[in-house]
Amino acid sequence: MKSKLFIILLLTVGLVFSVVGAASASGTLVFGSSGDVSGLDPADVTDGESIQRMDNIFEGLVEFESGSTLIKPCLATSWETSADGTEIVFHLREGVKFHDGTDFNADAVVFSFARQYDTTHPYNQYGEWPYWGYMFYDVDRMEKIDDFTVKLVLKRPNASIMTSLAMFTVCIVSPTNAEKYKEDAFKNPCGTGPFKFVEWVKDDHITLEANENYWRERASLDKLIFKVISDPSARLMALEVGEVQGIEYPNPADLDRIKANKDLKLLTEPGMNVGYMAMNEGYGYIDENKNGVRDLDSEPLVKTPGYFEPLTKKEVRQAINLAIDKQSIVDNLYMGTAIKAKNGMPPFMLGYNDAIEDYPYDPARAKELLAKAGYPDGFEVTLYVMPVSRPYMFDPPKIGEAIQSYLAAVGITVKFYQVDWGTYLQETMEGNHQMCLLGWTGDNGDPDNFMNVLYGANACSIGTAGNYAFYTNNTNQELLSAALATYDEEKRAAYYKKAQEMIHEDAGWVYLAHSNQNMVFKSNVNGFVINPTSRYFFYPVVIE
Amino acid sequence: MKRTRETKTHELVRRLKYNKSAVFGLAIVVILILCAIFANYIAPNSPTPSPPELFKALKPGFWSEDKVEGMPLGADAMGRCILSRILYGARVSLTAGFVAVGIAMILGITFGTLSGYYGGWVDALIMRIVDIMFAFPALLLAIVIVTVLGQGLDKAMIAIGIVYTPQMARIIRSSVLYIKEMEYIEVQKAIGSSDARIIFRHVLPNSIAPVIVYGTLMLASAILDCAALGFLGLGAQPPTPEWGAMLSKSYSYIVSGAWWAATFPGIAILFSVIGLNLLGDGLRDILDPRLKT
Amino acid sequence: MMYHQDKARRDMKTLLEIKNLKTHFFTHEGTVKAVDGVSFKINQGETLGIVGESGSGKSVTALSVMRLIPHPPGKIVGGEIYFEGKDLLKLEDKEIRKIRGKKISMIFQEPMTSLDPVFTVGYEIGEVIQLHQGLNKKEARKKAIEILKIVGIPDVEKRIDNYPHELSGGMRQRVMIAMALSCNPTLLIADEPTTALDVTIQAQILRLINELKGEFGASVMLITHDLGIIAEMCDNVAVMYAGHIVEYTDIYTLFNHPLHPYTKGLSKSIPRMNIEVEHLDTIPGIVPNLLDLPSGCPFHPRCDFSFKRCVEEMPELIEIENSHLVKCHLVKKRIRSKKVEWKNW
Amino acid sequence: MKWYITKRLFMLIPVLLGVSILAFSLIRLAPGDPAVTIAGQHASPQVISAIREKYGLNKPLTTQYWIWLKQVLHGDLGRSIVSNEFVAKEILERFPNTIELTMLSMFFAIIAGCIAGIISASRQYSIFDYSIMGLALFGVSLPVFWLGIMLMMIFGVWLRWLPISGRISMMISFQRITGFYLLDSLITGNLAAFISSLRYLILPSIALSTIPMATIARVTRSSMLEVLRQDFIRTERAKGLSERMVIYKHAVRNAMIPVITVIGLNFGLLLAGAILTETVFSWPGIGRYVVNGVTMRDYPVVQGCVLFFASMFVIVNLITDIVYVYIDPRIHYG
Amino acid sequence: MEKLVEVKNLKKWFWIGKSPLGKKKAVRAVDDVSFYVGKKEVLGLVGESGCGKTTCGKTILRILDPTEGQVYFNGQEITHLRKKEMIMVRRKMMIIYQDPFGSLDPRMTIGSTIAEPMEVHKIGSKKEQEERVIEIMEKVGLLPDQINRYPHEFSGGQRQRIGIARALATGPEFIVADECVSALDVSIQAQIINLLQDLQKEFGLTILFVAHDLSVIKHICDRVAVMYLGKIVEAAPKRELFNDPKHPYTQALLSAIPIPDPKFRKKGQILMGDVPSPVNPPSGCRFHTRCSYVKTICREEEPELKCFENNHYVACHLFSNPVDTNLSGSAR
Repeated sequence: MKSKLFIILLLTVGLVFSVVGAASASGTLVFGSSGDVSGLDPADVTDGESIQRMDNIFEGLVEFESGSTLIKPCLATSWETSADGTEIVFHLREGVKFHDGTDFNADAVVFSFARQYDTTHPYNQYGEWPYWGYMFYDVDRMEKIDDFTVKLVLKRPNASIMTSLAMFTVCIVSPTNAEKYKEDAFKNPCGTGPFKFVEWVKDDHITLEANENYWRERASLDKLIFKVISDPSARLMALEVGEVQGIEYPNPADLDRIKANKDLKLLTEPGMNVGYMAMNEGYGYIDENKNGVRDLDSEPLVKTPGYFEPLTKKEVRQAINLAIDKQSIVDNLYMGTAIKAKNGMPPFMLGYNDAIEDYPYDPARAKELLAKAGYPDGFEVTLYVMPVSRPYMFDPPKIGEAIQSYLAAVGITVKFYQVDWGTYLQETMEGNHQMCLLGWTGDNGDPDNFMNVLYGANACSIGTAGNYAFYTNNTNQELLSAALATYDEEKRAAYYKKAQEMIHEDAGWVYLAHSNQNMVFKSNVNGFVINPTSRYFFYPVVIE
Repeated sequence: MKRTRETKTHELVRRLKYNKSAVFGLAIVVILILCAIFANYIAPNSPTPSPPELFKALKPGFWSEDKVEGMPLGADAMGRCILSRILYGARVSLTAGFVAVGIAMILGITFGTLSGYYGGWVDALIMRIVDIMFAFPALLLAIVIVTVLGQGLDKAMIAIGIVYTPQMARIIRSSVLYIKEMEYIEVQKAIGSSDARIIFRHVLPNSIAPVIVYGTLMLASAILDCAALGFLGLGAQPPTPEWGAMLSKSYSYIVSGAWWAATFPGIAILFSVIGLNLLGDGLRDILDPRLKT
Repeated sequence: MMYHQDKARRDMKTLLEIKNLKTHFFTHEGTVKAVDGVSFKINQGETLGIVGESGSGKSVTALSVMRLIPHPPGKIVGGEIYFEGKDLLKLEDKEIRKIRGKKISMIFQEPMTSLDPVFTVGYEIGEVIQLHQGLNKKEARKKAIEILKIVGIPDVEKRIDNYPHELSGGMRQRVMIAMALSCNPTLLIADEPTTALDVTIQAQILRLINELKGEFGASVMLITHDLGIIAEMCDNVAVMYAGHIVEYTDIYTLFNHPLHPYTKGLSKSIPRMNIEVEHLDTIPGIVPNLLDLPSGCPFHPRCDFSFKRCVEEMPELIEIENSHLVKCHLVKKRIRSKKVEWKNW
Repeated sequence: MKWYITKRLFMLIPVLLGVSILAFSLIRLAPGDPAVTIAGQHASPQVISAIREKYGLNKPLTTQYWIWLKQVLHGDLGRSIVSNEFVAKEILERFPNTIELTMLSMFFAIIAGCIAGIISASRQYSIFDYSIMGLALFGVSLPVFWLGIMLMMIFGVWLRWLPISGRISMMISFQRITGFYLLDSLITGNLAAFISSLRYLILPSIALSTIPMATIARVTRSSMLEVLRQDFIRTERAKGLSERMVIYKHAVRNAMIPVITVIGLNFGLLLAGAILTETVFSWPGIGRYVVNGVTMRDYPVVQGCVLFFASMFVIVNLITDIVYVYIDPRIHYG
Repeated sequence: MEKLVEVKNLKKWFWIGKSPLGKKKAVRAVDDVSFYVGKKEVLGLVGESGCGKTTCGKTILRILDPTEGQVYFNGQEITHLRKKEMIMVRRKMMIIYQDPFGSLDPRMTIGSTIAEPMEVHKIGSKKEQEERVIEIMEKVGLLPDQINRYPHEFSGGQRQRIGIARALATGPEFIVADECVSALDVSIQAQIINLLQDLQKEFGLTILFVAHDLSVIKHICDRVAVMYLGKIVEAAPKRELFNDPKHPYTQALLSAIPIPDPKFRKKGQILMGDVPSPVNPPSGCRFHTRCSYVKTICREEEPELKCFENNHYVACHLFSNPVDTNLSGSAR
């Protein structure tokens, strides 16, 4: 009896400690991601986490070619643009069904668009629709022509509208689903994509499963799970022991180890991103008509909640730029997985101004400037520190601490403020911060998607801001608008270069780095392609 | 009696000598206090160098070929000397502990004495409040208080002080209840001493033993709880070299092989708490056998 | 009459014989010689009283017989204890356990704390019966009821399932006695059995012990500080002082012709119901600290008759007449007598 | 007995009321409009005004308290500011994980702690005693979060024996019924899920049980020594009982009485430890939930967790009180 | 004889069972007791444990507040005096305790312990107080150079001397000696008894001597009152009581005491049973449950304390012919 018990005990212990665990035979891919999503409505999110889930659930009228920013048909089979460039007619794909069984048709398309721009739309109240203001302010309306034909009407010609249409913001959602869940629709996403939503366990994981009725071939994966493992090392551990089959943002300190491991493969691509620290210059506007543009007459500048006297002074902002040794941060904290940034967009993009000379690391000069601005003894300032790692910023708390130490050297005391990612975005959009760490990954590869979204005065609207320094320079905005209105690339480049100079001089941002995108997969996972836009499409992925 | 006369202090010292573990505990505590006082003399580096020496980030200490000079215990993720941060951390932790326990003592002694000495509705009221506070795990209560007060080391100290107050109040109360029943207190009533005189001249001096004993033990848990709050990011904020906060910043690097950043601050906490526990246990054995549980 | 009693006793068989027992406690402060060379014996059917002040070593002597000295710090460092011919100190633990509670049983001073609070009295008594008599639970319970009736517990059927805290002090002491007698012991050690009780209850318990002693034919070793109880209960008395027996004699001699100055002083210093005096005689000084005993005779600092030799030399226990032993230099000086030879006794 | 339990239950009322007052005041003390706080940040003005109406936020505080209390008794703890989800629902989803973790840890702690304490006491001053008590001293002095990290480092990172974060392997399809993983996997006969969830449970529960284990060992030992010094132990020995009987029958039962109090109190320690352990091991329980709640200033979440933890603790103390009655016959008087 | 302390219908009940649901129950520790202590008299108050004798003593000193009844000191009613007024009385009455360990503050030197009552009552200057302390210490047999020592450095008997010295410091008229020799060893007990007797004579003290040991009471007291379950059952001058105990309880008590002389071995009646609980005392005469002479009336009616010849008071239905019926009611 006793010996039997002992054997059973031994067996249990053996089983429990067996490293093998459950074999990953099935078509399940668990992806270790750094943070949880803020919501699952494609039109109502801005963070990569949420977008990357939705890329697999939803589809838009058009989509990007894999690994590039070229457009190809998706839910629209073809389209025609009117001569003046203000009307585009889309012919929709027939026989597509949403995950809930609803038919995809013109009504669904109109619904997905109209709820964002039409304030009288019954579903308008359930979202903030933050991207609409950035990218689609030129859209007037979407009209149904017949069941499978729609017409997009623009207020004025916009060269980048087709790439914008490949964005998640205008993915088509199921109207019946939205009706069913109303304000909770964001928790119950329903699209036409290759994967269906199964469950979202907050702070833990999101499970998707293959859409059996997908209009293309069914995905190779049966199940796709996004598991939140916020700690990069724990994430790598989980990959190494086979808990997950792929991870994002590995700890740069671990890259050598990853390369040495035959069981793993490292994917690296230059990132279309920028990581920065923004300093709140103090003023924004309230976009009352929600047109995404600051109407100079009716929408005056008001103090942001995070208004902080010293940061309103250019000398101070320049001093802060001078006080931080970016090279050291890039070398030691990014560990060489990034290049030092001096401008607000990556160097390979159109209009990048390489002539600009970056602020050097010069604490002495910084102190002088501070004294000149009237703060010889420095001041205390609050820094919003991101709780999650992003492609453009690895381990923000560490970078925050580095900045804290550098600024301490010139007499500025930095206090940290940390909240969860969703709230973080919310609060920074509202301008609650004095300084914040943030960054940007391009959506469509157009410089406008950096310059206008991040640095334009129109993006200073309190509550939906993208310009986190609240750099409200209208001259600059005019340059950016002009760049968008013309199709002449040289002209555009010139406008952007000029704008970058102004931005550099104003010093509202400390640009830290443009980092490479690093992803690690088990070596038996094939087919994943890193996109410049940092969007994750798992449809082509195969586990062998 | 032929034996030489022995005062209480002599007796205490003699009994302390027999209690080896208490002596050991005392030694640790003394070392800890010395570290705290002289941190700026003995620490090889600044705990928060500014500008930072990022190039030293996560470099190992004396045990490795790759060691970073002048940092015997290696460097943390920010390239700061772990040993120096631990030494300065002693200052932070001890201060936090003493302040928290001090708050608990002042409040606890006041309420405990009132409750125990006067009894009746005063006692009932205070004890009900104590019961309610006891319905929360200490750390949770501290967290709740921090939620209201806001994060930071100063707030954490206050929170822990408040959290420990009911415990101290109960100890004092039971001690007062016990002493109150002693005949030498009854004599005071027979003589006609005033309540204040009885409390300050007789009751409190005789409650010193449990106060010292539990104060010491409480100091140990205050340091632990303070570190716990720091670990959760609710206590000391960066770049304060607080042991718990150091841990929370460093433990993600153990996978990358930088075990030292997470190991040493923990050992510092462990040893200071062991020291205080040993000392407290020893003092309990020596001062007041009645307190043994 | 005295003579006859003595004669009768001499013919009785010796039950317990203690020779030169030494029990010391080793503490941080030093060695406490709680019992330091004690010798006496108890015959079958006899009641021996051991009397002395606190710290004189009475209880330690009793516990040594039971081998219940807590170790550490206590230890029996020397001597022999012969019980029914066997030296108890040489027995294995297993063997001594067969004697404890069966042949030798003990009643303690504090009836309030001497019973396990979480078991019923029936269980407690049943346990010892089961252990030593091999009876099953049911039989043991029956036996327990019987014995509880004998010790005079009213309403036994109900009381047997009571917990100790539900009984009064007197009742608890009765339960203790019942437990002690349940296996018909040949020696009953009663360590201050009535000190914690009121006089009226004390009288009840003392009478009970006396009655049962006759009924069960046991010898009794009665430890007390109260000379009244000694007078009431005992045949022979040993007077202890600071770990030594200073006088050993029969009860009548003790009260009529005590020889040791301590015994004399003791009996004069108690207020008596039967005699009225204006002023009590007192023994000066205080009971000595066992850690710091005076040299020579431990009583010499308090003795009115002490002389040089008392300070220097420990007196021997000598037999003055039949069964009257005294440990005092004075006595030796006055009455020349031989040293006790236990074997000739 | 019945009366005793009723009495204890009645004595809970003021404590629970006090707890609720404390939880209630949390939101009022916190900065911001309580209506927005309760409704959640994403709520529309209509919802907010409905909340204001529902909770009577313009009425006096006492009225507000009663209204709020009624809502709580109906299971309405408001919505999380961050997730906009009902707090009660989120707590309900997470508490099985916390219960599983704490109960398993408590079980380990009681068994191992008591045995170690008893053996230690029965062999006082032996090598075994010294080593157990030395370990126990370490145990009570350990910061639980550091212990968790060290376990992770040794068994997870270096030896690769056990997983270091999460509740169950993501590779395993698993059907939730009660929310208790071990139980559910047994019900569904899913051995792989059972083993996997057990594997995930081991490190956190070792980390969590160490401190109460050490405390219980220490208390058991000193309680045993205390009992062994008592008069009745001498009586039992005088009866001729073997040392085994004396210790395991008489001493242990008596010694357990204070130990039970300590176990009850330690449960509080355990819950506090769970907050830390769950954070270290990314355990999807209430502890991590409340920490997130605090960092995000998600007051309704903190409030809900406070109520949850306090009620758990109160219930455990009630159970302790009831266990007393079975162990200590004297309690009838109390 | 002139009365120094007079007690009338004194009651002291302790409330137990404080639960919100349960009914309040009272321990009737002292239940309607009347007696007096004459000037320079030693009155022995004797009874078994729990009979209320100690409570009675403490209630007289107002260490405990009486539930009902009055206490007169020197003709002044002190039961309702306020704190400030009471202080003047307190210096005239003191207490000596049983436990020589518990009654001294372990953290005070014996000098300050003895001086404490003087400090409280602001008698004399610091120096005068010190002189007085040394004087008293010599009186009670302590060496003046021990003045700065702490209680733990003394033996039990010496501590009892310190307690006595403290009680004498303010020059009191009345002392309650609460079992003050019970905890001492026999040889030490005699020393303390003698000391008390000497001091009583020297200072003309009035003493209420509370004890359970009848032989000590007999030795030291002038008059004796016997208590049973919160009541006085018999009170008489010493010889009268010991030679002619009337109440069956007193008789039983006397016969229960073992006499240290084998010639006096008892063969007589022994009182059976236990003392009933003071929470729920028996109806009628409280002794009836154990009395061998019990009659029907004993169960129903409570006997009054009546005075017989030779100042001998008895509360028993067996004796129904008091000498002076006028005194009944508030017997003394």
